[in-house]
Amino acid sequence: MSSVVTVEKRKVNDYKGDERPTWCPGCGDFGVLNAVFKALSDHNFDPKNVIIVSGIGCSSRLPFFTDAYGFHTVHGRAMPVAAGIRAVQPDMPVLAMGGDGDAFAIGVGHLIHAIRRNLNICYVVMDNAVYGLTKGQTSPTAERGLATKATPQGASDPAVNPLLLALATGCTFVARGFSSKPKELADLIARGIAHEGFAFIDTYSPCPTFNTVNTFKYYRDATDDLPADFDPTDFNAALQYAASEDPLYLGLYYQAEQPTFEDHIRNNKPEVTNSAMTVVEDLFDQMS
Amino acid sequence: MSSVVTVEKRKVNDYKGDERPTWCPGCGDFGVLNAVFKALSDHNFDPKNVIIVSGIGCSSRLPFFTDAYGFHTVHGRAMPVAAGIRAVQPDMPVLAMGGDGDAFAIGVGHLIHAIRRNLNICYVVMDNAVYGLTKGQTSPTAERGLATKATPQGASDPAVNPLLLALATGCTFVARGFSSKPKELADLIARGIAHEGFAFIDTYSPCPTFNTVNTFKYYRDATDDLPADFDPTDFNAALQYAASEDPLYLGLYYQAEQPTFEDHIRNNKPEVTNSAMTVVEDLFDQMS
Amino acid sequence: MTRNDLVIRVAGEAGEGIVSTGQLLTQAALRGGFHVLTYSQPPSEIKGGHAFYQIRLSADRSYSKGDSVDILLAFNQEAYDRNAAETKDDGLLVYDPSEVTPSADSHFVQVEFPLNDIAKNQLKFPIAKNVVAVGALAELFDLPTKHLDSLIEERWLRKGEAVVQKNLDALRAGIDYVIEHVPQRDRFALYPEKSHAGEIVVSGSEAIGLGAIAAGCSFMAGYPITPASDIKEFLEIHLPKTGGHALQAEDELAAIGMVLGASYAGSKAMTATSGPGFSLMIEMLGLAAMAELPCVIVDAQRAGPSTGMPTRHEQGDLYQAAFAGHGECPRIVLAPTSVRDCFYQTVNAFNLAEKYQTPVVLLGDTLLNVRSESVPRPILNEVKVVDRLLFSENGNGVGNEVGRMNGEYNRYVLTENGVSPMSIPGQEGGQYIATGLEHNEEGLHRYDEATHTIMTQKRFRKLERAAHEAPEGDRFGDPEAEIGILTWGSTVGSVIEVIRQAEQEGLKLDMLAPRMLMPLPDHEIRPFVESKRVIIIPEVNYVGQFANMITSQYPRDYVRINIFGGMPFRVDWLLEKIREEVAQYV
Amino acid sequence: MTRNDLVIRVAGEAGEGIVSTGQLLTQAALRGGFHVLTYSQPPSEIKGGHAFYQIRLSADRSYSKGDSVDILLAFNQEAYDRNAAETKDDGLLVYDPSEVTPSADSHFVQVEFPLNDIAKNQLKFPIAKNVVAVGALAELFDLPTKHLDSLIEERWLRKGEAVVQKNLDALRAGIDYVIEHVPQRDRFALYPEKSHAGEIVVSGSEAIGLGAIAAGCSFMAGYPITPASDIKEFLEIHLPKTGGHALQAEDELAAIGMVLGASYAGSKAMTATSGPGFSLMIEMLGLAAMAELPCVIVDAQRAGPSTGMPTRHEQGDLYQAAFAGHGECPRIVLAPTSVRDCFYQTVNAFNLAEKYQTPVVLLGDTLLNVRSESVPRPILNEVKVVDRLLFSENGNGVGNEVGRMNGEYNRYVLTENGVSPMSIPGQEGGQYIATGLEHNEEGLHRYDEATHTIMTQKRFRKLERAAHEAPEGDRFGDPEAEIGILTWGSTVGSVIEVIRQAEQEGLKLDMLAPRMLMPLPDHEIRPFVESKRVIIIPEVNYVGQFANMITSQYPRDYVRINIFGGMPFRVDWLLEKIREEVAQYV
Ligand SMILES: Cc1ncc(C[n+]2csc(CCOP(=O)(O)OP(=O)(O)O)c2C)c(N)n1
Ligand SMILES: Cc1ncc(C[n+]2csc(CCOP(=O)(O)OP(=O)(O)O)c2C)c(N)n1
Ligand code: SF4
Ligand code: SF4
Ligand SMILES: [Mg+2]
Ligand SMILES: [Mg+2]
Repeated sequence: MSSVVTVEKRKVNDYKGDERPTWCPGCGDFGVLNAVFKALSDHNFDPKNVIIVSGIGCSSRLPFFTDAYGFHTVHGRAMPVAAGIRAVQPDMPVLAMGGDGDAFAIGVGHLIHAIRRNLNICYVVMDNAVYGLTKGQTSPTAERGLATKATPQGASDPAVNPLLLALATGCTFVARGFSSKPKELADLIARGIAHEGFAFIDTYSPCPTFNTVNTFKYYRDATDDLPADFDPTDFNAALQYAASEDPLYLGLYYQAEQPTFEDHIRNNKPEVTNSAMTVVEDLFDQMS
Repeated sequence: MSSVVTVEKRKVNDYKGDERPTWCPGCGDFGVLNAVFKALSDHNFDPKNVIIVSGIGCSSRLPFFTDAYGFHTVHGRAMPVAAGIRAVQPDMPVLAMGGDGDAFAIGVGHLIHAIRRNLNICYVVMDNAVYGLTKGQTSPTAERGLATKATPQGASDPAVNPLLLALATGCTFVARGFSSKPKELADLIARGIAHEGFAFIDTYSPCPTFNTVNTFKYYRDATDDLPADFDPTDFNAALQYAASEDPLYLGLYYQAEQPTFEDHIRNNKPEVTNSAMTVVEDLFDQMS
Repeated sequence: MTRNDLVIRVAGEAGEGIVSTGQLLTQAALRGGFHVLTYSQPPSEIKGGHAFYQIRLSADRSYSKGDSVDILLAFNQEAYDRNAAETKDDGLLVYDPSEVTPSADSHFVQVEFPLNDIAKNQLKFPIAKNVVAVGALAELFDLPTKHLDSLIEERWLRKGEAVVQKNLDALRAGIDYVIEHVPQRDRFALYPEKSHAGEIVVSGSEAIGLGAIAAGCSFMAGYPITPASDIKEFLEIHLPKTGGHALQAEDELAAIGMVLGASYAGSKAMTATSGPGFSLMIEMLGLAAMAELPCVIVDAQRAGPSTGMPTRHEQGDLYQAAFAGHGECPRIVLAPTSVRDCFYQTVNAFNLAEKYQTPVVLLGDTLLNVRSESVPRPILNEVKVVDRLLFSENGNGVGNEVGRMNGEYNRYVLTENGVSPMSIPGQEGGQYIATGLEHNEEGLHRYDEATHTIMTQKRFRKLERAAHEAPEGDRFGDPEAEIGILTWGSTVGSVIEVIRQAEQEGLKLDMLAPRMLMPLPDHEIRPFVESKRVIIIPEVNYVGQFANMITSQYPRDYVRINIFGGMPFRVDWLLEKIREEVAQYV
Repeated sequence: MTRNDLVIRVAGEAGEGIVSTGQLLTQAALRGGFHVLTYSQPPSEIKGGHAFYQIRLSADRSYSKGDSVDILLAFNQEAYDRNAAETKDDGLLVYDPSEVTPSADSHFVQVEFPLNDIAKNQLKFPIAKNVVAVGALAELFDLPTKHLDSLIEERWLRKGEAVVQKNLDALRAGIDYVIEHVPQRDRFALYPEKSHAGEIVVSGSEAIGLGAIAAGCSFMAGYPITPASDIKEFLEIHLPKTGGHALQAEDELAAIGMVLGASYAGSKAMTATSGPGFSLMIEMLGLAAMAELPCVIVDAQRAGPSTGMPTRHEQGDLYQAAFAGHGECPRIVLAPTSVRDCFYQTVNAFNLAEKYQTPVVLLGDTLLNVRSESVPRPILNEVKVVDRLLFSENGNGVGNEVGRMNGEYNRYVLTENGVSPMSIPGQEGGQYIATGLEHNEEGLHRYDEATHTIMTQKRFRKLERAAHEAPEGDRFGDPEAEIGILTWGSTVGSVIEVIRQAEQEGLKLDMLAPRMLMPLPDHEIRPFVESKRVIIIPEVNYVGQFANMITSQYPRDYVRINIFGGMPFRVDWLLEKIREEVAQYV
C-alpha cells in the first residue's frame, strides 16, 4: 500500500502509541506488549501497514497502546474480523491479540475455523487462566479446582489444552511463549508473523491481581524450553510434547506449509477482472 | 422418575413416533434412526425416560420420529441445551443428534465445552459433509474442493477431523460409525449411552440428494474396521488412527474414565439441602 | 375474447421437474413480450412432498402473484386436491388421467392430458414429460413457439443435437395434443399489449446480488439460510469477476464479524441472512454502529419466531431491524417494495452505509427474495454510487474541511452532519483503533459524561441527516384520495393491485410506502398522514410493527389490517377488508 | 442544628481500601438506625485509577444517590480534584495534608487529617489508615461507636484478639482526632427519626439473587459481564444450598441454551447478563417464546451501544428487551424501580414465566445492580410463588380441564388463556418435542396458514392475560395533580425525590412507573394518561424508548426529558427541567 521507502530501521519506540497501558502494575501483558514492539521492529514494518485485531479483555486493550491500525472488536470475535480484513487486504500483516477467555471460551469456535482456513495471521493469546477484566473468574485454561476471588468454589472443569486443540485442528504454526521471556517471545512472534498461514502462540501472561496461583514464579518453575534438537516438523512429536503437563514446554512445537486462506482467495479470482458495471451488464444479458 | 416396572423387553417399534420420517428416500439418516431405536431397546429404556436433543438440519429432525421426549433446538445449540437438561435431570439418559454443520460449523465451540465438561450424554453426529436442509452447501467435514449444487466452486477449506478434535479436547469416548452398518452403529450408540461421560460418535450418513461424492459406496470403499486387537485405552494410538485418511476407521477409538459434569454438580451440593425460604432467611440474617 | 392476465400453476411432487417446467415457461413468456411474475411454494418436507410453481403472465405489469389460478396443471392427485380450491371455477384443469381423478362436482374446464403416456409410449422419452407439458401450456395461452424452440436449443445444446431434437419433439407433441383436444382454448389466449421483451427475469435475491455488485461491494460473507442463501451463492460465483470475494462463514456471528473486518480494511461489505441468523448478528450490529463502520445486512424475512416456518412469508422482522441492539444503537433500515426495487435499494443501502458510516439493514422477505419477475433492465449509468469519505493526508477529508485537526488525524472528529472522514489501513497518519467502547474524537476510549453525550448525539445526527436523503417512497393511486394506505415492503404489490381494482369500482385510494423505515422520513410521512382522513396500515404480522412505529412518531388513529398465516395478502380479500373499514368512516 | 440526610464520599486510588472503608461505614450506619444508600464508581482503568464510594445516610428513606456531597474524604490529590466540584460549597472536606493541597479559593469547611501520620507513626499500623478514617467520619455524623466496635470485632475476630484491638485503637484514634480538631462538627450530626435498624443491606444484584431463590429457581447459567456477574457469583455460592446449581457457561449463547434445557427438564431457570450478552441471547429468546418455555433473563443495563461504557449507567436496553427477536416473538418485560423492588420483581418474573410459559426479561441497570441500600426485610411468607401447570395423567391439567385430548397429551392444546399444561420428562404419556418450528397442538411441525394464525394468536393471548396481572406500578405523589410523570426502572428514585421537593415548593406532581413494560398494562396506564393535563417522561437514553412505546399505544403529546451521559438524573436538575417544561403549559 505504502510508497514510502524506509531506509533506517525502526526502533521499538516507533510502535508505541500515545496512550499509556492501563494494566495493573505487574501484569504479564506489559511483557507481551514489549515483545510485540520488538517483533514489529525486527520486521521493520511501517506502523501504518500493520493491523492489530483484538477481542475484549484486559489483554485485548493492547492495540490502544500501539501506533498501528487496530480493531478492538467484541468479546470472542477477533478471528472473523481478522479474516475479513485479510480477505480484502491480503498483503498487510495482521496480528491478533487477546485473552484466554476471549480465545477459548466465547471465541473457540471461530478459532477453530480460522485455523482450518489457515488464515495468514499471527494470533497471540495472553493466557492468565482468568477473566481479568471482569475481575477474576476462572477461564477455560484454569486447572480444575483453581479458586479465585470471583470463583471461590474453584474451577469446575478441567483446563483445555490450547496447543493440542490447535494441532488437532490443523494449525500450521503452534507455539507457546511466556511473558517473562520477552526475547524468546519476541522471536516467536516475529517468526509467527513471517509464517505463511495461521500462527498460534499461546502465551503465559500472569494476572497478579486475580490469579494468585499461576504467578510468574509458578510458570518459571513449571516451564522448560523444548529440547534444542526438537523437530518442529514432526507432528506426532508435537502432539506428545503438547500433551505434557510437567514440564510445560516453551517454544515452537510445530510448523508446516499449507495453502492459506489468502491463497484461496487469490486463486478464486479470474486472471482478468472486470469493472462492476461490466459484470452486471453481462449478467443482465444472461437474464434476458 | 417413573414407578412403572417393565417386565418385558421393549422392541424397536416401541420407540417409533407417530410422525413418519420426512427424509429423502435413500438418506443415510434412516439407518441412524434405526440404530438409535435398536440401542434404546438394548437398554430397554422406557421412552418416557429418554430425552433426545438436536439442533437444526435434516438430521436434527430425528427426535420427531421417536416416541421419546425431545428438544429440537436451534442451529448449533444442542450441546448447551443438553447440559441444562442434565444439570437438572442427571439420571435421565440424554441422546444428542444432529448434523455436521450443526456440530462443527456453528456449534463447534459448544461441542468443545461439552466435551471439556465431560457431560454425560451420547452425541451422534450424522455426517454427510453437506448442509442437507439448506440444499447442499458444503460443510466443515467436506474435503477441500468438494463441489455440490449449492457450492459449485468447491469447498474452499480442508475438512475438520472430528475425531482428532474430540481427542484433543479430552473427550472420554470417541467413536466413528456408519449408517449402513446399523448393527455396529447400534452397538456403538448403546455403549455410548452406557458410558459415564461424553460419548462422541461421528457417523457417516450420506446425503444422496446433495452429496454425489460421499455416497454409501464411497464410504464402504474408504472405511475399514479398527483392528480387532485395537486398544481403546491407548490415547496415542487413538490419535494416530484418528489421523488416518486411508482407510477411515470405524469403531471405538478411545474410552476413559473421568469425573463428569454431573459428578461435579452432585459434589457441589451440601449433604443436607434446605428449603428455598430457609436459605433466603439465613442470608437475610447475614445481611442485617 | 382476449385476456391480458393469466395465472398458471404447475403442481406435483417436489423434485419431479416442477421448477424446471415453470422456469422454461417463464422465460418463453418473457421472450414473447409478456410480463411474468412467479410464485412458488417449496415443500415442507426435505424432498418429495407437494410443491408448486406459479407463473402470472400479463400484458401490463402485474404486482402480485394473483389471487387465484386460471390454469392448473396437476401432475398427481395430491396436487389436484391441494390446489383445486385456489383454482377459479371457470378455470382450466389440465391433468394426466393416469394420475389424477378430479372430483365429480368440479366446475373446471377439464382437459385430460395423458402426459406419461405421450412421454413414455409415444416419445419413448419418459423424462420429457415436463417439456410435453410446457408445449401444452404454451399452446393454451398462444405463445409463439419460436421462443420455446430457441430456449430448448440453448438449454440442451451442450448435450448434443439429438437431445435437442428429442425435446423439440416433446414440445411439439404437447402443442399438437392441445390443438387437437382443447377446442375452446382461445379463452386462455393472451395478447401482450406492451412489450416486456427487453426486460430481464430476476429473483429478488438475484436483484440484491446485482445491486451489491453495481454498488461496488467487494466482500460478502454469509451462512446458508432459507430464503437468503441464494444471495451468497450468487455472489460467490459472480463477485470474484470484479476482483471481490464472497464466502461461507462458520456461522452468522462470523459472517458479520468478517464483514466488519472487511469494512474496516476499506471494502464495501455485506452479509445476507434470515431471521435466526439476523438475531445472532445483533451484538455486532452495535459494534458497527459504535465504531461507525459502513456495512449492509440483508435480512430476508421468513415466518417466525425462532425457526418458525422457513419457507413461509412474513413481515415480522421490522421491530428487530429497527430496534434490536442493546444501548442506543443507530442504524438505517430500508425495505424494497418489489423485485425490481431490490436492485435499487441495495445500491441505496451501500450508498447510505458509506455516506453515513453506519450499518444498513435491507429487509427482503420470502415473497420478494424467492420470486422471479420480469423487470425493466436497470440503466446502469444512471445508477449513482457513493464512495467512502476518506481523510486526506494534506489536512482535509475529501471535499471536506475536516479530518485532520492540528496535524493529527481524528477518526471521530465532530462535524456538523456527524460524519467524520475515515482512513484505510496503510494510509499514512490514519492509524486509529476501531472500538465498541465509547471513545473521544481520536478514537480513544473515554467514559466521561460529556464524551458519551456528544458522541451519542453525533451518531444520531447522522441518522437525522440520512432521513432527508431517504430514497423516495413508493407512491401509487390518487394523491387527492381521502383514504390513504401506508404500507411497506412486499405488501406494496398487493396494495397496488387493490388500488387499481378499487379505482375501477369507484373507490379512490392513495398509497405511500416509505422505503426507509428507520429513521422514518418525516418529509414524506407527515404530509401524507396529515392530509388523509382515514389511513389504513396493512402488514403481514401480528402486532402491527409498522403501525406501532408510525403511531409513536405520528400519533393519530390508524386502521390496522394484519394477517399472519405465512402467506401474502390476497388482493380480493384485502380490498374487501378495506371496503369494510372505510364503510365505518362514512 | 440537626440534619437527617448526609452524603459522604470516600475517594482515592482504586484498590486503596476505598470500598472497604465505605462498606464498614455503611453497615455501622445501618445498625445505628439510619437508612443507607450507596453509590460507587469503579475506575475505568483495570486497577488503580480514581474510584469513589459514596454513602447517603438519612433518617427517612432516601431514593437517589444524592446530588451533591456533604462530606468528602479525599485520600489523594486526584480524588480532591475530581470530586471537589460535586461537593457542596458549605460541605466538609477531610483530607490528609501530606497527600492533598486544596485549592486556594475553596469554600469548604476543611479538616486537615494526618491519616498517614496517625496510622504510621502514632499507631505503627499503616494499613489501618482506612479504619482511622472510618472513626473520624463516624464521629462527624455522630454515630454511636458501639456499632463500629462490634463490626470491627466481627470482621477481624478470625485474625485474633490482637488484630481486633489494633483496629479498635485505630478507630478510636480517628474519633479522638475529630473530637479534638473539628469544633463545628454538630452541623453534620444526624439523628435518625425512624429506625431502619431491622433492615438488611443488599445490592440490587443480591436482591435479584435472593428473589430467584425465593421464587424457587433451581438453575442458573451465566457468563461474566459487568454489572451482572455478581448475580451469577451470588447464586453459584447460594443456590446449591437448596439443591440447585449455578454455573459459568462458555458464553451467553450457551448460558441461555442451558437455561432452556433446564426449563424443559422441569426447572425454574434463569440467566443474568448485560447488553452485549443479552444481544447474543436474542435468537434463543425466540426459541423460548416459540417452544413456550418459562425462563427469566436478567439484563443489567449499562451504557451502550456495543461494549460502550461497562461501568456506566443507562436505560438503553428497553427497545431490545421489548422488540428484539425476529418474527413475532412474545415476551414479558419487567423493570424493578428500586433495590428492594429487585427482590419482588424477580419473584414476579419467575411467577409470570411459569404461569404464562414465556420468557421474562428483567431490566436492571448499573445504578440498581451495583448499589447497596438498606431495605425492609421482605416477609417471606407473604411471598407468593407460582409453580408450573402440569398436565395430569388422568386426563387433566392441574386445576384445568384440558391437557389431554381424547386420551392423547397435546402439549400445545388451545385454551382460552393460551396456556397449555406442560409435561416434564419422565412423566408418563407426556412425551413431546419442544421445537422452534411452528407446530400444531401436538407439537408437530406444521406450516399451514391456519396453524400459524391460530398458534400466533395463542402465544399472544397469553401476553394479553399477563398484562392484567401485571405487578402494580410504582405510584408516588399527588393523585390529583394535573402534571403526571411517567417513568420506569431506576429513574423512579430520582423522580420520587423530585416530587417530594417539588411538593415542598408548592408544585404538585404525580408519578406512575409501570413495572411491566411489555405488554403495557392498559388498566394502569390509560387512566393515568387520560387524566393528566401534562405528562412528562424522563428516562436515561437518547431516543426516548419508553416515550415512544407509550406514544405508540397511547397517542397524545408527551414531554420527553432525556439524558445520556452515563449517569443517573440529578434531582435538582430534573426538578428544574420539569419546572421549565411545566411553565410552557401554564
Ligand atoms: C458478549 C460479552 N460477554 C461478556 C463480556 C464481559 N467480558 C469482558 S472481558 C471478559 C473476559 C476477559 O477474559 P480474557 O479474555 O481472558 O482477558 P483478560 O482480561 O484475562 O486479559 C468478559 C467475559 C463482554 N464484554 N461481552
Ligand atoms: C442460526 C441459523 N442459521 C442458519 C440456519 C439454516 N440452516 C438450517 S439447517 C442448516 C445446516 C444443516 O446442515 P447439517 O447440520 O449438516 O444437517 P443436515 O441437514 O446435513 O443433516 C442451516 C445452515 C438456521 N436454521 N439457523
Ligand atoms: S486484572 Fe490481571 S490481566 Fe487485567 S490488567 Fe490487571 S493484572 Fe493484568
Ligand atoms: S437432503 Fe440429504 S440429508 Fe437431507 S433428507 Fe435428503 S438425503 Fe437426507
Ligand atoms: Mg485471561
Ligand atoms: Mg450435514
